[in-house]
Order: sequence, then structure tokens, then C-alpha cells
Amino acid sequence: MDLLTVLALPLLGALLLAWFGSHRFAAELNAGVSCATLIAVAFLVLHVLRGGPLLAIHEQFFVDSFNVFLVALTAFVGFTTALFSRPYMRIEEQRGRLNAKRLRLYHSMYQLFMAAMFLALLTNNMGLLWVAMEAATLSTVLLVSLYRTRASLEAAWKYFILCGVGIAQALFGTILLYFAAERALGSEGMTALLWTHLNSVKGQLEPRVLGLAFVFLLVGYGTKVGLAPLHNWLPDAHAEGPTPVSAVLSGLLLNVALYAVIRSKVLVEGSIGSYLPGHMLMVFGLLSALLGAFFLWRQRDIKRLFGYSSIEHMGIITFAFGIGGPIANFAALLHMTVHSLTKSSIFFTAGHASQTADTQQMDGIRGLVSISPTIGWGLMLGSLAILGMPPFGVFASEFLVLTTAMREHPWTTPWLLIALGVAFAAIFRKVQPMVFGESDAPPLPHSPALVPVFVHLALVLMLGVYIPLALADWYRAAAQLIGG
Amino acid sequence: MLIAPIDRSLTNHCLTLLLLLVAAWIALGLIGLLRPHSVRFVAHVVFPLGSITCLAFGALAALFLVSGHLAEVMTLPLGLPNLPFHIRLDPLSGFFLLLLGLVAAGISTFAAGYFRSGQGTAPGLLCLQYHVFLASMALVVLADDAYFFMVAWETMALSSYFLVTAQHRIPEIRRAGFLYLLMAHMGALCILLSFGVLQGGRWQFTFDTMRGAPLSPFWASAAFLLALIGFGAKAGLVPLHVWLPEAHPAAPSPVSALMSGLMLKTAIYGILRVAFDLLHVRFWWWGVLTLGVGLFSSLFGAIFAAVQTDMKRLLAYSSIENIGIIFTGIGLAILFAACGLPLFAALALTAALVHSLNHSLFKSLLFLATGSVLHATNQRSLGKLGGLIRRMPWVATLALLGTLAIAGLPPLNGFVSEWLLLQSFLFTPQIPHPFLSMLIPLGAALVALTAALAAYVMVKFYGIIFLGQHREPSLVHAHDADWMERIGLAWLALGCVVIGVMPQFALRAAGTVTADLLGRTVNLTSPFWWIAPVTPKQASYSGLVFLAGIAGVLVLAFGMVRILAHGRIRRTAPWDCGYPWQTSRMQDTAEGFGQPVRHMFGTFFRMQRELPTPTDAEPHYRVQVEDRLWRTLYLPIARGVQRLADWIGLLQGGRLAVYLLYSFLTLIALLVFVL
Amino acid sequence: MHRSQLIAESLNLLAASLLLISFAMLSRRRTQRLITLFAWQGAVLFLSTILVAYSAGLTELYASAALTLLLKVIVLPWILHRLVRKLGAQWDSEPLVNIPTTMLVGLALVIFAFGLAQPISQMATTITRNTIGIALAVIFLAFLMMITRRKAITQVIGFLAMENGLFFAATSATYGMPMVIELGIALDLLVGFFILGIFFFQIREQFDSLDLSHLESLREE
Amino acid sequence: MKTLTFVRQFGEVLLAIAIAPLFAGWIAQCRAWLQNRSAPPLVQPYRMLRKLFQKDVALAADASRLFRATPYVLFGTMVLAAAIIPSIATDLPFAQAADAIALIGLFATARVFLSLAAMDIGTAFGSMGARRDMMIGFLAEPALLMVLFNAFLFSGSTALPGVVEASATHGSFIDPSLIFAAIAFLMVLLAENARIPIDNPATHLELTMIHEAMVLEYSARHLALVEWSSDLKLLNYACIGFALFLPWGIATHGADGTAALALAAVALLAKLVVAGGIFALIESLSAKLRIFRAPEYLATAFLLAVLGLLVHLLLGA
Repeated sequence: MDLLTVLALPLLGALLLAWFGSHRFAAELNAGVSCATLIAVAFLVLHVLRGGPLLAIHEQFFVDSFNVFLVALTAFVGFTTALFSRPYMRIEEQRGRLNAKRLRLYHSMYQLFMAAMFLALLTNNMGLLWVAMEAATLSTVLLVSLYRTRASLEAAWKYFILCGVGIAQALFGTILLYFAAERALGSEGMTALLWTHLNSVKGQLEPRVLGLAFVFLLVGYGTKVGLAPLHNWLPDAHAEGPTPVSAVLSGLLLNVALYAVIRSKVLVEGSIGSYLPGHMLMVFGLLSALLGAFFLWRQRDIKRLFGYSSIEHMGIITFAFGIGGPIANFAALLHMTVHSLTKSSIFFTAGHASQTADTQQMDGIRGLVSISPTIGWGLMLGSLAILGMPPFGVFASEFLVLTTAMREHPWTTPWLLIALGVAFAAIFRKVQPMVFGESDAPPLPHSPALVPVFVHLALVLMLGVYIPLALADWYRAAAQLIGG
Repeated sequence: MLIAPIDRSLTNHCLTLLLLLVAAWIALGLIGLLRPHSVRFVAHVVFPLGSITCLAFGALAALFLVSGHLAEVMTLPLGLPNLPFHIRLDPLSGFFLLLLGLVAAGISTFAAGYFRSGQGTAPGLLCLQYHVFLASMALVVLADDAYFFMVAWETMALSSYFLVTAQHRIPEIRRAGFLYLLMAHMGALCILLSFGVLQGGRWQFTFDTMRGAPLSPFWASAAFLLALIGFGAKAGLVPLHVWLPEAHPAAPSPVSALMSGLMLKTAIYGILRVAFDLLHVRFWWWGVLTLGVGLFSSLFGAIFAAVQTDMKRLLAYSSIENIGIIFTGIGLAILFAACGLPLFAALALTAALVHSLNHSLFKSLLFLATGSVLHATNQRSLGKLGGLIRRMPWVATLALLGTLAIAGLPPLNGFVSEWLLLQSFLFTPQIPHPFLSMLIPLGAALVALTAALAAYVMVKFYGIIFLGQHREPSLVHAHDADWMERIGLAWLALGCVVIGVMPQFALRAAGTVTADLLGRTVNLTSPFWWIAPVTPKQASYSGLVFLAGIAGVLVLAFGMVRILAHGRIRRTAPWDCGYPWQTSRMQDTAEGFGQPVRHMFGTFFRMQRELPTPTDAEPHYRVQVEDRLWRTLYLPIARGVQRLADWIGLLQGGRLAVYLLYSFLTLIALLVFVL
Repeated sequence: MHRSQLIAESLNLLAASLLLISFAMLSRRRTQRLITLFAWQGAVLFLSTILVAYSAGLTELYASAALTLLLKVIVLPWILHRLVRKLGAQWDSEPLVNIPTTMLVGLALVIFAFGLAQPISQMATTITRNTIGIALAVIFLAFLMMITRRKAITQVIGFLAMENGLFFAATSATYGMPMVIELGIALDLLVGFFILGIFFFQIREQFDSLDLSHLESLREE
Repeated sequence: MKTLTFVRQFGEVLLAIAIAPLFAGWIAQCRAWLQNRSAPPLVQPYRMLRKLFQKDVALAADASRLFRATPYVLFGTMVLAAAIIPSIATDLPFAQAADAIALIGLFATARVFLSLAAMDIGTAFGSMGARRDMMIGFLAEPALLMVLFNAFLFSGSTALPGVVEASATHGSFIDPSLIFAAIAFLMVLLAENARIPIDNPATHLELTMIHEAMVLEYSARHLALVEWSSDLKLLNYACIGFALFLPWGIATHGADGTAALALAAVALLAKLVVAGGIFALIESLSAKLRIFRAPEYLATAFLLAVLGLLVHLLLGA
């Protein structure tokens, strides 16, 4: 069963690496496991391509057009990040910022995190979804504080408390959901929380309860998405954790959290039959985009900068989901994909850039192209891509979002315009001097692993000018599924 | 039409062939990457091939125009699902493609001689960016759906940004590049929103659906205004012009030529496409607005050009002026069209189109000339040049043609378009609107003023660079341009002369466009050597007679003088009212030449001066002229963003309890909301 | 149905005491006292779960009741006590907001919670009607406590109290979630708690204090 | 017939070239009378030209070709202009080549060439003169254009023959707007031809010179051509003025037999005599303005022209 292997492999890897995590080949092992997972996912995807959506194990797990591409994306980015982390972590070790023990923790937790993500994506059970989200948090907390510096500890602590509290709200929401579902489906064991079942009877669910439930779920999972003003943990965690962790947090965790929000939005919208949830999402999205953009303006730390940029983009995606309708949903899904690809690649380059300059302060990073053209151009192109410059895919989704917004809700476009403009100015005026200009820093001891960067960027570029048919069909089907 | 027998089978495939040539450009760029660090390979192989491609490109476009086909469409298997890339070749795009091909041919030829190996971007990479830039400009003009248009548009901005920052080690150039890309991006967003208004609903981003889409006056106006802002930002309309005088001087000269000569024209194309093709209604106040902005930009550009001391900045401001003139023509055309006077609209539009063509010819010519000067002297400041006509006769002669053309003097091309514009102004009293019919004619006076100021500016430009005595001793070693550069310059100069002497060709090319957009053309019946846009009785002009007349009398007079008198010449020191010892520092400086304009239009500038006092040991005079808009418009915006960012930054106070409070309050608020 | 009547009565009594304990936690300063209160809360939770299990005759609820007893009454308080003694964090310094104000806000929150819960409890099928409102109130109060306290350890206690409220909501309002999820939640709780333990020591060795005022360096300056 | 028109054209051009110095001389003479000095003989300008042609050229050491070509270019432009302006008859083959606006362009070309030549030697006064002359240019052109606008509204054409024909068919009443325009044109004419009150052709005080400063470096035959063409320029402007405002006597299309032509020639001479007198009068009565009063002066001209325009639009003639 492909689905089980997808879930089992990372867990297995976690156990293995808990043993051999400090071994010389741990990094390779880590990459290998991720690669195996990727292959398993590939089989799963083929299976779905052939057989269409599938349910498994008493309907507890399922793959439909909404989560299939997210699963694929997660596996892919997980793999490339593992590849990237090999030389990166080695350099960190040489610089004496990490030791073997910590590396073991890192590797096993990394796999555990992947496992949690897959569980969250694949489960059909809203309760299990919650459990998986919590697990994902817990597994990353120790990664954020991996360096054991004051800053990293503080970041991890805030991350833990804020997301913990948030997640608790989500649990209450889930309970309310169950409470309502019970009356529609009966409390017979496990079925009451199955999304597919709920979705089929969402018309009969009690609107008021679901309204309340949605608020709790939105605040809960929204905290993990990093929607303003619940976002405060995000920049700290991104800046202080090791770069691969920032990459997967930004590239994957946020997506999965948003996935949870949308799953519940579908139910609630179906039940209360109004645009209330949609409008909530739009407001949250706009607020996040705007605040994110203005936060960007004053950043000094490169990883913090791109952390805030994640907030901004999550805002745009949420906004798009809020608008609803086939095009906006399509755009949102596309944006999820390209954002995680681009953002992770940016974190890869940013990590190496800060290693070359031996600081995360952007004032200290100068003239990357003259030291290592690959890093420099990687960062430049990545930033341009994330700023929505065609022909990169981010532009495609922003194009659809903006045009749809202009048509459906014209009043939102000035705000979007401000957000995008400020974000552009803020990021680009920081990136340009980092990439261009003079520098006398020595090159890195290890050759940086930039293949992932350019693979990601190539994919993003492709999505800008050509979207494969299968992917487009998934997006469309998912957009239908989400409806709104 | 012009060429009676044309090979139909060829004209039927214009679009395909054009696309192939675009692909060829990109291929050439990639070839350049094969040997990224070999200047000789890039300069002697890639760029010449590129210029040949450009020639073919222009020829094809011309062929399409004369073939009289209306439109060819095509879709590429790329793009978004349900929205493949649509491509369309119609007279409007054909005209701009012609312009692109002709001018780019000259520039590429020049570039072949120009690019040297320096620090900064490697020549191979430069070559890639250069050809991608060309290709994206062509695609902008060819695109037939909003998405493809935007992709090409932004690719154009991006590639040109990289070209501008080729010398990225210099901080000012980085600043210029940043400002440029920022403005370009904001403009692009406005254009995008304008398309958002124009679109016909789900997945309907093709221009065809937009043409049909019915819009309420409000939304139509919104679309037009957004487009005007967006394209205006690219074209450098005041007050969106600030990036232009920074970016154009920063770039290598062939790139400045491309940007000023061609990229700005894509903005013209865009506004024409939206105003005359996509929008099915036009209101008179759109025209008045465009006209006003255009007139102001042209005057503004001319005045600022007059006080510049850097030769490339001077040309950049003169670009703003010419763009202003073009927009004036467009505004008139919209106004006439809205008032139901299609013939006069056609006249004004013709003027705008022909001026676009002319401007791209002589402006690129002059930018390239400054490039040669730059190579010969490493000087951009007018204060350190002078007397180069004796060191680099080729460049000086060809630049003289460009100077006369851009100064709007007969019998060269610049005069033709300005003459047409004035002609169309003559009919503004017929506008059925009491105030407009009295106010708009005064615009003609402004155009005349601008044209004369342009002449002033160009006398300054040419006189200070090429005439007089060397202001720096080092200039003695200045060398003339090499033969590739000369060919490039000569090609463009030839264009200026031909269009000036036989404007009928340009008018016919523009005629196909106006016929397509407005259903009318100006009077094209007169023979090729003179034009009479409305009726011969009303007004006519013949550049050929001018040239022949002047030349004939010149030769006759020369002959007569030689026959009747003698040709004896004594070389002496200059008589300057008998003032004994002349030095080169006694000539007019650039600042000095700008003085009357500074004096008369002082309100436009923000001036800082250091005047010498009688007791100075070594008296010196410095004047610095700034754009008021920069301090009154842009810096306040930047400061506002900064302040806002500071306030918002306080949200992230670092205290966990406060963060918890945020989420708690959010929770409560939402609960209250759903209650 | 006299028996169910009785059970309902006593459940409501327990719920009320849960709320009372939460208020008490808001007002207390000494950390040990807080921990004790937390243990009491756990005990009440245990009893209520037993009662619900008994009245509804759901065997797996007994299991989760046992889990509650084990975790929240015995293990966690014990560990917390040891931590406090080890780290010498007996006294919480002055809370950010003074106690009376906190109480007033708490009161307002309770009213708000009841108001929210009103329509829901109307449609509850279980014998435990109004308990969901109380659960909500408990959650809010815990939240409030986390906001107002300064020490890391008190925040954690607040966090755990919130979990209690959730658990109470789960059992009383819906006769408990499916077993898998119960287990999952419990597991997460446990793991989370151990991570907290690790943190305490790390924070201690870095900042040699558990005062959160040290953890305010990451900010937009 | 065609050949005849060409002959006529040729004759007209020759006439213009021939009488241009005479006109200048006439003005000088009138001015002398008005300032009761003893006047130079009428043929004085011809003598000067002859003398200049005989002299050797003293050419500045590093004068470029541009400098040496400019006098011929000036002469060419002015002769071409003379060929285009219908001073005697309207039915001229060259008249089609340009309307009045194009004529302005032609004069601008001459101006630019002269300014460039003035900057070529690189002396202080040369570039100063060039700068000032170009300034006068951009101040004068708007006013001139507005004058033509008036003529166009009046006659529906900017081609001078068209204007003449129109006023001929119109009968000979004076449109009120044309009076404003005429005054404006006169003011522009004085400014454009470097005469008092903008410039003083007779001055040799360096700092006040404009035209003189530009031709400072020219000598002998070059100077002769420059002077001749500035005389031609004055004559051309006068003829434009006649065509626009006093077209009486000019032989119109169709009615241009030999007699008519002779009459036209006489009329032209008469007009020139009067005009010369008027110029002299103005120059004697008014004093030269400071250079930065020039804007006010030309702004007045512009204002008058615009007033004419508005009057016309208002009265809807």
C-alpha cells in the first residue's frame, strides 16, 4: 500500500537516525530516506493519476486532488532540503556551532517532522489532523533551539507557547466540530470526524456551532499559518533556527497549516451557507500581506526578512482562498506551490550567503556575485521570483489574484497594490547590494549544494510559462472541491 | 500600395517568420553564453548576426504593412491552462515592429564595435540580456492576451534592469537600477489592474474578449487611467519620470539607445492599444488629460535638458520632452475621436506615430554618439569636453545630422512630425466645446516653445561637445569611432535623412495604422516627394525640395564666389574683439549656456549656487539644479513608508505576554463577530 | 430518572468547582500553590470523567479517566514540584496586571463564555448541558493567566490548565472523542511536557532564571 | 506655361536677391534722415559686399568645415525662402514646397547653423551671442505661430499663396483679429532680424551684441554672404508680412499676365519703401532693451496674437 509506506518511511527514518544520527553518513542516510519517501510518493501519485481519489484503512486516510499535490510537494521539498542540509550542516559543524549529538537530534527530528506532515496531509480524520499538527510543532521546537544560543532558545520558547496555545484553540474547535457532527452522523466510533463524511452531510451540521468551531480552528491553525496578528513566532523561529529548518517551516509547515484551515472552511461554508468564512479569510489575508510588507521594510537579518516575506505571501494565498471561485482558488493553490518552491530555494541561498559572510546581518553581506556567482545569482533570481517578477510562476498566481480581486472586490486592490509595492521596494533594496558590488570574503570550505536551488527555480520558471496538464487538472478539481 | 507585386506566400507567413526571428534572438543570446568571457567572439560573431536578424525583422514588418493584411493571429502551446499565449500581428503592432527592427539593426551594429571587456557583467551574459531584451520588446508588441503581455512586459523591464546594472560595482548605478526596477514594477501592477478591469470574466484575458467587453463609463475611465499611469511610468511622463534621467545615463550607451529609442515606444504602443483598440468608448476629458500631461512633460523635459551638465542626462531629459510631444499627439487624437472628428484624429495620431519613429531614430543615434565620445575621452561631463569635431570627424558629422533632426529642423525627420502635430492643432478650434476650442489652440504655442527650446538644447549639446576648443588637454588624444560603430551611426543617420526628405513613406506606414484604428487616414495621394496631410491647398511640405533648394543654391553660390572672387585664405588667431590671450576656459560652459533658461524658468528648479566673491584667490562658480518633484513627491512618500513601518514594527515588541494578548483579542473579536 | 438527575447535579457541581479552581489559580502568587491547584483541577476532571463514563456506560472513557488521573493528578504535579524546587522558582514576581483587575476581567470573560455557550448547550444531547460553557470559561481564564504572569513555569501551568478545560469540554460535551484521538492528545501533551522540562533547564543554564523578562531580546528595534 | 511659371519663379528669386541690400540701405538712409545725420548713399551695401568679396579671408586657426560652410548654408536657406514666399505672384512651383510653418522651420535652420558656427571658434563672445540668439528664437516662435494661427482661421490655409488668394477673394476689408496679429508680427519681425529694440545692428559694444557677436569671426566673402543673407532674411520677413496682411497687388492664380506682374512688382516696391520708413521710424523712436527684458517684449507679442485669436473665435468671422 503506497499510502502506508509514505507514512511509514519517514517514521522508520526517524528511528534509524535516532540511532545512527551522529554517524558520518547520517546526512546521506537522511537524504536517502527522504529520497525513498519521494519515490513512494511518486508511486502514490501515479496510483492516484490512474485510479483517481482513494480512501484507505477504514477511510481514516485519503488522497484527493486537494492533498495529492501538496503531498508530492512536501516530499519533493523535503528531499531537496535534505540534500541541501548535507553540506550546510557539515559547514556548521566545522564552524563549531553544532556537535554530533545535536546533529543526531536534527536528523531524527527532521524525519519525524516529515512524518507528521504526511500524516496531517493524508489523514481523513479532523482529530488526527490536529494530532499531526501538534506533533509537527513539537518535532520542530527542538530544531529551532538547535544552536542552544539565547536567541534560539527564546525563539523556540515563543514558538512553542504561541503555537501550543493556538493549537489548543484548534482542539476546542475540533471538539465543537465533533459535537456538531455527532448529532448529524451519530457518535459511532471513528466516523464522526471523517472529513469525507462531514463533507457529505455538511448541509445538516448545526450552523451556529460550526461558526464557533471555525473561529477556534481559524485562530488555532491560523497561528501556525502565520496570519497577522498571530504571526509573532514566525520571524523569530525562521531567523534563529538552522536554515534547513527555516526552509521546511516556510515551505511546508505553513502550507499544511493553511491546508487544515481550508479543509475546515469548506465544511463551515457548506454548513452556514454564507460568505462569512470567506470574508474572514480575506480580511486576515489582507492584514497579513500589508503588515508583512511593512515589517519587511525595516529588517536587518536576512532570514528574518524572508520570514516576514512568508507572512506576506501566506496573506496573499489566504486572501485568494477567501475570494473563492474557480480562478482565485486555482491561483491560491498555484501560489502555495510556487511559494514553497521559491521560498525554500531562497532560504538555501540565504543560508549559504550568511555562511560566506559569516553573519546573518544583511549589512555584512556584500558582493555575492563576485565571491560565488551561483549563490549571488541564485539569491537574485530567487528574490525576483518571490517578488512576482515574470516569467516566474509567482507572477502567474499574483496575476490571477489581482485581476480577480479587481473584478470581484475592487476595494481590496489598493491595499494589495501597497503591500506588493512596499514588499518589492523593501526586499529588493536589501537584496541588490548583497548580490552586487565588491566583497573580499573568502569562498566556502565546502562547495555549496545549489543544485536544489536551481532545480526549484527552474520549476518555478516552468510554472510561469507552462503548467503540466495533470497538475492543472488537480488544481481545477481542488478548486471545485474547495468551491466557495 | 507601395510595392505592387509582393510574394503573397511570404506575406501570409509574416507572423511565423517574425516569431522565428524572435527565437533566433534568444538563441543568439544563449550562443553568447558559450564563451561568456570572450569579447571578440561576442562582438565579431554574435552582435553582427543579431543586427542582420534585426534587419530581416524590420523588412518583414514593412512587408506586412504594405501587404495590406489586417491581422494574423496565432496561439502558442504555452501559458496558463485555458489561457495559452495568444499572438496577433496587426498594423499597429506591425508599425512598432518595423521601428524596432530598423533601429535595433543600427544599434546592434554599433554594439558590435562598442562592447569592450571591463569589470562588471561578463560580455556573454550581457549579450544574452541584450538579446532577451530585444525579444521581449518584440513579444510585448505581438502579445494578444493580458497574461502574455505582462510576462513579456516584465521580462523587458527585468532584462533592461540587468543591462543597466552591468557596471554594478558603482553605487550610483545600483541606485539608478533599483529606482528603475521599482518604478517599472509599480507601473506594471497598474497596467495589470487595468487589464483586470478590462477582462471579460473567468479566464477571459485575451484582447479579443476585452474588445467586446462592455464597460460602464466609470470602469472604462478607471481602466484608461490605470493604463495611463502604468504606461506613463514606463514612458517617463512627468511626474513619473524620476527613474529615467538616472537609469539612461547609467546604462552602457547601446543600452541607453535601446531603452530611450525603443523601450519607451512600447509604452506608447501600450497606451494606443488600450485607448484605441481595447476600449470601445472614449471621453473627451481623457484626451484633455493626456494632452495636458504630454504638454507639461515636453516643456519640463526641454527645460531640464537645457540645464544639464552631463551629456547622457541631457539626452535622457530630451527623451522626456519627446515622449511628451508624442503623448500630446495621442491626447489630441483621443480628443478629436471623442468629438467625432475622425479625420483630424487620424492626423494627430499620424503625427504621434511618425514622431515615435523619428525619435527612436535620432535619439538612439545621439546616445550611440555619446557612447563613442565616452570611449574616446572617458568623459560624460560637458564641462570637460569640446572641440571634438577636429578629433573625431565621423562621429561629429553623423551626430550633427542627429542634432539637426532632434532640433526639429527641416529638411530632417524631426521637423516632419512636429509639423504634422502643429497642423493637427490648427483644427482644434473646431472642437464642439466652447472652452476647449479656445484653450487647446494655446497648446500649439507650447509645442512651438518646446520645439524651439529643443533647438536651444541641441545647439548646447553639439556646440559644447564637438565645437569650440578642448576644455581638457587630454582630449587631444581622442580617437574616432571604429568602423562598426560608424556603420551603426550612419545607418541611423540615413534613416533620419530619408524620412525627413521623403516623409510620405512614414505617413503611409502610419496610415495603415490609423485606417485600422480610426477608419480614416490622412491624405496620402500626393507623390512621394511631398506631403499634404489634409489638402494641398491647406498646407503642404516637401523635404526633398528643401534639401535640393538649399544644396543647389549652396553649390551655385560657392561656384559663383569662386568664379567672381578668389579662394584665398589666411589662417590667423581668432579675433575676439582683439582680446589678446584666449584660453579654452573663456568659452561658454554648460552651466553658462543654460543660464538664460535657469533665469527664465527658475520656478521649475531647486538651485544651489556658489558664487565667487571679488576677494577669492581662485574664484569658482558652481550651480546645481535639482528636480523639485523629487523632494515634494517622492521623498515624502519614502519617509511616510518609513514612519509607518516604524509604527508597525512596535507590534513586534518581543514580549510573549503581549503576543498572547494579540491572539486572545483576535479570538474574542472573531467570537463577537460570529455571535 | 432520579439517578441521572443526581449525576447531572453532581457533574454541574464538579464543573462549578473547576471554574472556582481556575479563579483561584488566577489569584494565587506562589508557584507551589498553583501546582497544587492544578493537581486539584486534574482530580476534579478525573471525577467528572468517571461520572460521565458511568452514566453513559462508555468503557473507553474509563481509560481516559485513568490517563487523566495518572498524568494530571500524579505525574505532572510531581515533576512540576521537583522542577520548582530544583530551579528555585517558588515565588512568582508581581504579575503584569494586578490581581483585582485580573479577577474583574476574568468575571467578564466568564459571562462572555456563558453567553457564547448558551445556544450550544440548548442542543446538547448529553445530560451535561451547561458544562461546555464552563469549559470555555476555564479555557479563557487559563489564557488570561498565561497573559498576566511573568514566569515561564506559571505560563506552563496556565497552558496545562487550558488543556484541562479542553479535556473537560471533550468529555462533558461529547462523551469524549474517539479513543485514538484521546491517546494522540495525551501523547502530545506528554511529549510537550517533556520538551518543556528540557527547555526549563536550557533556559536556566542560559539565563540562570526563569523570568520571562529575559526572553524579550528578539524584537523589532 | 509650366516653363513660364519657372521663369517667373526664377525672376522673383533674382529680384529678391537683388533688392535685399537695397532695402537694408533704404532703411539706413531713412534712419539717418530721421536722426538728421547725412545719409549714406543707397548703393552703400552693394559697395560693401563688393569690397568684402575682394578681401582675403582671415580664418581662425582651428575653424572647422562647419564654420566655413555656414555662410553658404545661410544664403541657401534665405534664397529658398525667397523662392517660396509669394512676393509678386502666388502661382509659383516652389510655393507648394512649404507652408508658413515650414518657413519658420527654415529660418530656424539658418539660426541654428549660425549659432553652431559662432560656437565653433570657441571664443567668449561667439558662444554668448549664440546663446542669446537661440533664446530670442524660442521666445519668438510661439508668438509667430499664434500669428499664423490667426491667418489660418481667417483663410483656412497656412500656405501663403492660399492666404493671399483667400484675402483676394475675400475683398480687402481688414479683419479686427488681423490687426492684433499684424502688430504682433511686426514685433516678432524686429526681434528675429536683430533690430532695435532687441538688438542693435549698428552697435559695437561687445556685451550688448547678439547678431554681431555671432559673426564676429567672419571676414571677407564669408562675412559678405552672412550679411547678404541677413538682408534677405529681413526682406523675406517683410514679404511674409505683406502676404499675410497687405496682399494687395500680388498677382493671384489665373490673373497673372505680364501687366499684372509688373503692377505687382511696383506694389511690392511701394510697400517696401513704406515699410522701410516705418522700421526706421520705430528704431529711431525706441531704445534697445536689456537682454532680460526681451521675454517681456516677446510675451507682449504673444499676448497680442492670442488676443487676435480669441477675438476671431468670439466674433466668428
